[in-house]
Amino acid sequence: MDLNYNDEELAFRDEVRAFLKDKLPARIADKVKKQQRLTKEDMVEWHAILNDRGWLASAWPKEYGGAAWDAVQRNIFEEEACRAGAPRVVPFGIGMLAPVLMAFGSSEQCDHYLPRILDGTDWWCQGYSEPGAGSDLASLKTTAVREGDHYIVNGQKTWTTLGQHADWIFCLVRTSNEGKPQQGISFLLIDMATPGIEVRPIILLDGEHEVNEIFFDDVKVPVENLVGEENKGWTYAKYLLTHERTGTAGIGFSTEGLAQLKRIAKAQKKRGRPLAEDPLFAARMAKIEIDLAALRTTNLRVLQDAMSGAASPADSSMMKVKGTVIRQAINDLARRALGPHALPFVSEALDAGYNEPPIGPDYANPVAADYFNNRKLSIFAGSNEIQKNIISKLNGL
Amino acid sequence: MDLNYNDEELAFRDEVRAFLKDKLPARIADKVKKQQRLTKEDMVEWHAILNDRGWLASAWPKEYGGAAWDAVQRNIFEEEACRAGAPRVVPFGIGMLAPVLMAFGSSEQCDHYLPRILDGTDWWCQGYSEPGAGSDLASLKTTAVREGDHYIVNGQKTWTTLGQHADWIFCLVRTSNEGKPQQGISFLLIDMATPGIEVRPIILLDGEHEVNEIFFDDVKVPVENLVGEENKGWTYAKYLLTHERTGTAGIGFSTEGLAQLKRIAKAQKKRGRPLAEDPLFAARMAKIEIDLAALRTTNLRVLQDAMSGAASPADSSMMKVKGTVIRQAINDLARRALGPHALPFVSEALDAGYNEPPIGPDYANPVAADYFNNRKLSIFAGSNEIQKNIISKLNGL
Amino acid sequence: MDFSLTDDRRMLADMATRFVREKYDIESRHKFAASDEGFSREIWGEFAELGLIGALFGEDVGGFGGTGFDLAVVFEELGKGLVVEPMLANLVAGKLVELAGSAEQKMLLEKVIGGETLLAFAHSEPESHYDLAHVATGAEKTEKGWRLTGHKSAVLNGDSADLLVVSARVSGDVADEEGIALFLVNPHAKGVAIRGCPTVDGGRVGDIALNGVEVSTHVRLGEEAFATIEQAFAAGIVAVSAEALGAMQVATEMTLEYLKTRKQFGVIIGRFQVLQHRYAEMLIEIEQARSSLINAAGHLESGRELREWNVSALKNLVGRVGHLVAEETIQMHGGIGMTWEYALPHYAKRLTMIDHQFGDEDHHIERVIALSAG
Amino acid sequence: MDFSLTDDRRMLADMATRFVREKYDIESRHKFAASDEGFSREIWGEFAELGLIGALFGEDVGGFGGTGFDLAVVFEELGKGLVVEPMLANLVAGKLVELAGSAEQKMLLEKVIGGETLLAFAHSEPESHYDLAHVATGAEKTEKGWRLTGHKSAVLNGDSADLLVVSARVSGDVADEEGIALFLVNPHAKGVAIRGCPTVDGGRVGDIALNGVEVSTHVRLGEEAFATIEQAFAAGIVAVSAEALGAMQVATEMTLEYLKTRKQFGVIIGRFQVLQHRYAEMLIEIEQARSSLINAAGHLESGRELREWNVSALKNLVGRVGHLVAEETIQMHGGIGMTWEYALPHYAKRLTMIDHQFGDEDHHIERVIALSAG
Repeated sequence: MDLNYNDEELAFRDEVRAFLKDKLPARIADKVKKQQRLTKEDMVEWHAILNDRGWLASAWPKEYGGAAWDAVQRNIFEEEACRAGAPRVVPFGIGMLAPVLMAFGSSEQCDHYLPRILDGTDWWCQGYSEPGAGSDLASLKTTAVREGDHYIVNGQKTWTTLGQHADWIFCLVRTSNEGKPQQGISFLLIDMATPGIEVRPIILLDGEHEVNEIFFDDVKVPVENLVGEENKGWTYAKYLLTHERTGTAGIGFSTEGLAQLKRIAKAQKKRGRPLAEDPLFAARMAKIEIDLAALRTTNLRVLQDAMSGAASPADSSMMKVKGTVIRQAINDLARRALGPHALPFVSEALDAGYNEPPIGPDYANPVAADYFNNRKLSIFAGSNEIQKNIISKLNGL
Repeated sequence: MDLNYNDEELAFRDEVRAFLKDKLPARIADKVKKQQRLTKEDMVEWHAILNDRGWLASAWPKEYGGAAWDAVQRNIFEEEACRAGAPRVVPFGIGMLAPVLMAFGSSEQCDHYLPRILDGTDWWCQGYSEPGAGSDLASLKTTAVREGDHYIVNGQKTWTTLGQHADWIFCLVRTSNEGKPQQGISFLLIDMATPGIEVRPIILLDGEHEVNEIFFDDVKVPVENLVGEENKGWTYAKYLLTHERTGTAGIGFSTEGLAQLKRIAKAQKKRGRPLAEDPLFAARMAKIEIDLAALRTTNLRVLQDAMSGAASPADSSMMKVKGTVIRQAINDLARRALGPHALPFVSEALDAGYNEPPIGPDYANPVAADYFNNRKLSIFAGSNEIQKNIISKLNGL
Repeated sequence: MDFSLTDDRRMLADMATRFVREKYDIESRHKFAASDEGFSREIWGEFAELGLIGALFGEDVGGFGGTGFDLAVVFEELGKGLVVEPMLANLVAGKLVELAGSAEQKMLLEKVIGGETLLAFAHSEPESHYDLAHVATGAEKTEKGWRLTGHKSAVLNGDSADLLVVSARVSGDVADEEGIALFLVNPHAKGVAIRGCPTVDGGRVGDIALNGVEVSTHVRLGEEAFATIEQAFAAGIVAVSAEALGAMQVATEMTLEYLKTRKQFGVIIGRFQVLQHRYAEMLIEIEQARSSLINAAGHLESGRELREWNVSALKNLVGRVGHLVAEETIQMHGGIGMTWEYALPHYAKRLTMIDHQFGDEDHHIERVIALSAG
Repeated sequence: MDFSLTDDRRMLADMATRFVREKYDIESRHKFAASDEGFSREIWGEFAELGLIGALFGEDVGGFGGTGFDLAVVFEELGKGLVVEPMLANLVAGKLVELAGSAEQKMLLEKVIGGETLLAFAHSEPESHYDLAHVATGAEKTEKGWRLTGHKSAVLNGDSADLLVVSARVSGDVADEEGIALFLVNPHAKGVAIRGCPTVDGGRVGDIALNGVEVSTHVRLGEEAFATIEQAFAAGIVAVSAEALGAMQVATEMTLEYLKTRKQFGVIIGRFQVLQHRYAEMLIEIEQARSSLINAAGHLESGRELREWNVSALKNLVGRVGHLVAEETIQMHGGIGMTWEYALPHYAKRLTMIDHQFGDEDHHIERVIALSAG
């Protein structure tokens, strides 16, 4: 057993570090570190920089323009990118649609869509959840009825993250009501510019617009936009869940969050001493740091198992649960650390270019809102309750 | 609203205090305070002292020789008795069988059995649980088949607390297999001296013998030992659960346990200072003290509601859950407080008359064993899981 | 021992309940919160008329209540409606006047009770965290009175007050309990600069700079102020904890309703045992919070040690239970519990932020420890 | 980065697994525990023969292992069998000799590895709680050597050792890190009085009085001993945590089996979602404990700060997870989990008491804080 990166891995890490130091725009990193809002342009700019280096699609095979990194390399990149304050790569096209296209799409679909994902022509969003089908995805009701060369799509998707920026959406739609609910689902690519599509913002509890409802009213979708076979969409969607394990645990985010928490706890004073020295608060922080150090190793173990094919399907559920619990606990402590300064919240101050002096310490403004926003982590992407169901089921319960 | 006892209640408390000071044998109180084993004789002696004063059967009506105290009085007695180190009144005859006899037994049964409970002639034990019927009592399998003037009882009871001392056992037995499982159960009184009964000890994880298995092999029980009607036993057993609310929360035990914990935490040293001054340990203790102060008030509220008939059936479940969680947490902290001294355990030192000098501090020996033993609190008397089922059911879930 | 409400308090509670139910739906609340001052002057006037403000103060200053149970009854109902009007700010600042003011200064409370004058207590500072005795703001003796210089932060409704009660140090070191004084300060006085700002839970705070503000001798409230502040905060804690209790009840009732109607996998989610047990655990803890509130409200008029132990025990427990209820009710709702449009998350936000007012659970566990040792 | 075991270690693990499975059923274990010495000399001899004791020490003292991962592999298997033989006591005492002993003193380890000599480390004292530096026992210089006086308590297997390693203070105050010395002491020497006693989890400890025990100069182990003790304890923590991991696995496997077979209300109890989720939560935490063990084992040979941070992180985590697993596995079993006859509660007891060895979770969270600040 060896806990340390080997020479090859260390060299790769240095390469990533040098690249980030060189190419990550300071303006963008500054926003990320200050937890300010990123614009669509910020994200597109960063994608382009990564794509120039051939690193945007880190997991894609080289033939499609990917970096073909293994799980450990992707993990190193994630850790370093988080540390440097790089924005997260928007995953919908790169990480979610592309693997499905490569595995189940036609070569025409791959040739057409994959380059456009890389060069930023198409911004994709994900059309899975519906108002009545959250954790229980198979009960989805959006229908696609074949009429000649087209499907006519009717229904409603929800929780569509960054859908307000999207050019295209990949959707799970119902093409049949026969058999089990899972059996009548198809995987469809839809141009957001098609008539009959309406995007309505959902404002979250912290006042942010990051998710949307999308309404489909007799939307005509050419049949060649079907991925794979009709009524097999459930299989393709499931494939994703087992395909992508890196990052489930959010180690990079937690590591950065913990570093930020420590800065706050050092800066905040309690009876004239840094809050970080308060026994109860220090114990709360240390507990999380201990948990995170363990989870980092669990994550690496799972990655190594995944590379050797020995991973259990329960692993990603475990990582999801513990990873989100830790991230949320870090958010919770950061909020607690602020004391009375957690209260003031100026939404406009989250935009770059806001020039008023801060109310309270300059790091304070986003913290409580961020805590509330990240309550989503244990709900979205398969709630933690669903993950525990999965774990117990895989153990024969 | 008034948090304080009124004058009448205060006078009663003083009367109880004076009685305990005067009549509780120091030898017995000393054992209780040192968490030593009580013999059957100790318990019988204390019962006799209480009975002399007319206080043994605190909840019974006066006509049967009871004290006819209301819930607040019983609560005051429990608090004071715990504080003084009085043994708990063994509940099986006084608190469990007697209310059932008074409500559903014949006058002959009342006249015969109740005085014998008071004067100590009969020691009763409870025959409810079976190996396959713990929390799910209705699935019990011990049968009583009518043959002429007798029932012939076959089967096995378990978890029979203090059954090794018992002269009599009250049993739930199956007299019919028709209808719902609850419908074929009868309530039967059985003389432990009857041929065909075997008592086998169950040793608990701390090495103590307090519960037993009881085997019935063609045991002949006269039909006049049936309480109430045949096949109505479930109703009688259920009656008990709603009848007796005082003490579910174990406030007296927790109060004494907390006082003992504080003594330990003051005596134990950490870096030369009392452990009670350690910030993390002090916080653990304070949290429990806060919870207990709240539960004490919840308990009084429930008692008052019970007296005015406004209590919800969910109340006793809530008190059971929180009360046992607090008691167990106090045991847990006492164990933690001892540090390395929690390890040594000399079982013989739990008997009065053991004369070796203690290994470690004189309060240390029973503490860890007591922690383990009291894990039963969340399992017995309707596990905490069952109680939560009940609470959610009563809320319409 | 008697845990039933008096008839007067029952009526008070009923009145507040009715008001919240009839006039204070969540949309109105958001509208009030989003307005310039962060609340409705009209509603405030109605509170005065109904006597809800008067219920916070004793008869000798023109109120008709002011005991712990009066506060508990009123604020529990306010909590159910997530009321944003500055009741808490005026309770605490008003208590200071009631406790320490001269007969003349107390006259002020008639206008407070009548809804004409709004007060706020400018006490917390950038480095005070939750330490009551931390006052760096200085009061320098001048010929005509005092000159105040310092920085007050996160002052509840400090941007809309007609009169500020300002704590400042006349002697001693920054964290000494001795040497703290209270002054009534006109927010429009020269040298006072106030920046208002919304809070994450729908309230308002003011950031207040005091740049050599000259005040006259007669605006000082009493003498040594620490004990007064502690006592006013005790009232504030009982009030804000009752508000939390009200919010918890609504949050759990909404959750129960949701559990009974929402389906997943073809089943009402309330059938899932995990949610049932977690719901039961919330209920148990909420009963604990109510009992703790009764303990503290009942001891608000007791001597310092008994009062403060119970008050800190309450705030610690409400901090813990509020956190549990906030996180669990959102989680049990899933996505819908994350949306602005739905009422629940606003209750969860308020419950969470209550832990940031008058000291959080860690602050108060330390106080309980100190008071138990004493 | 490579998390797979080397072939040697795999073989070691397999051997230990087989031994425990074939020779160490729970009845035998209870029998050994109940014997006078609290373990079986015969089993001890087999451990020596199989090389399990040798695996704890380095090649230069006649062993063939001794790294963090060697300890982890061996003790995890011992934990699965609740082995009561004095492996832990001999590991820690032996490490002290390995780390600080002279060439001559180290020769002793050959006999330890061969199973002929048993060691114990007499360090803990009535008032030391978990403080490593707390040594009140005094070592007074005499003409021929040293005179030891003091009281050692809860010394693991201190009643059966052939040779004691005793810590005593040659200078400084009772809690100073400097001034601590180690001595090899014959338990039968004049002035040594040992009372053996069972522990609540099936082990043995000795209470050792040292009444002016005369020892010669050459029995002192090294010079300043604090760093040595810290390092030996680090090995002890890795070992006992691995033992805990083994016990956790058996306890959860037994629980899983029970959940799959026990019926209530006509249903296999493993169908109850509450138990499913609580079981899943245990599994997650056990994976965390394993990762933390890997971290600490992998850093046992690192520099002090890295080693001690990871070791204390491990002990804290194992304290928390062990507590969870002990309480939850009993609770999920219900009554049967409370009985002596059933194996489970003995695992739970051992898991609980491991938190009382080498410092509990609170002790180690404080160390992590101190080491993080450093």
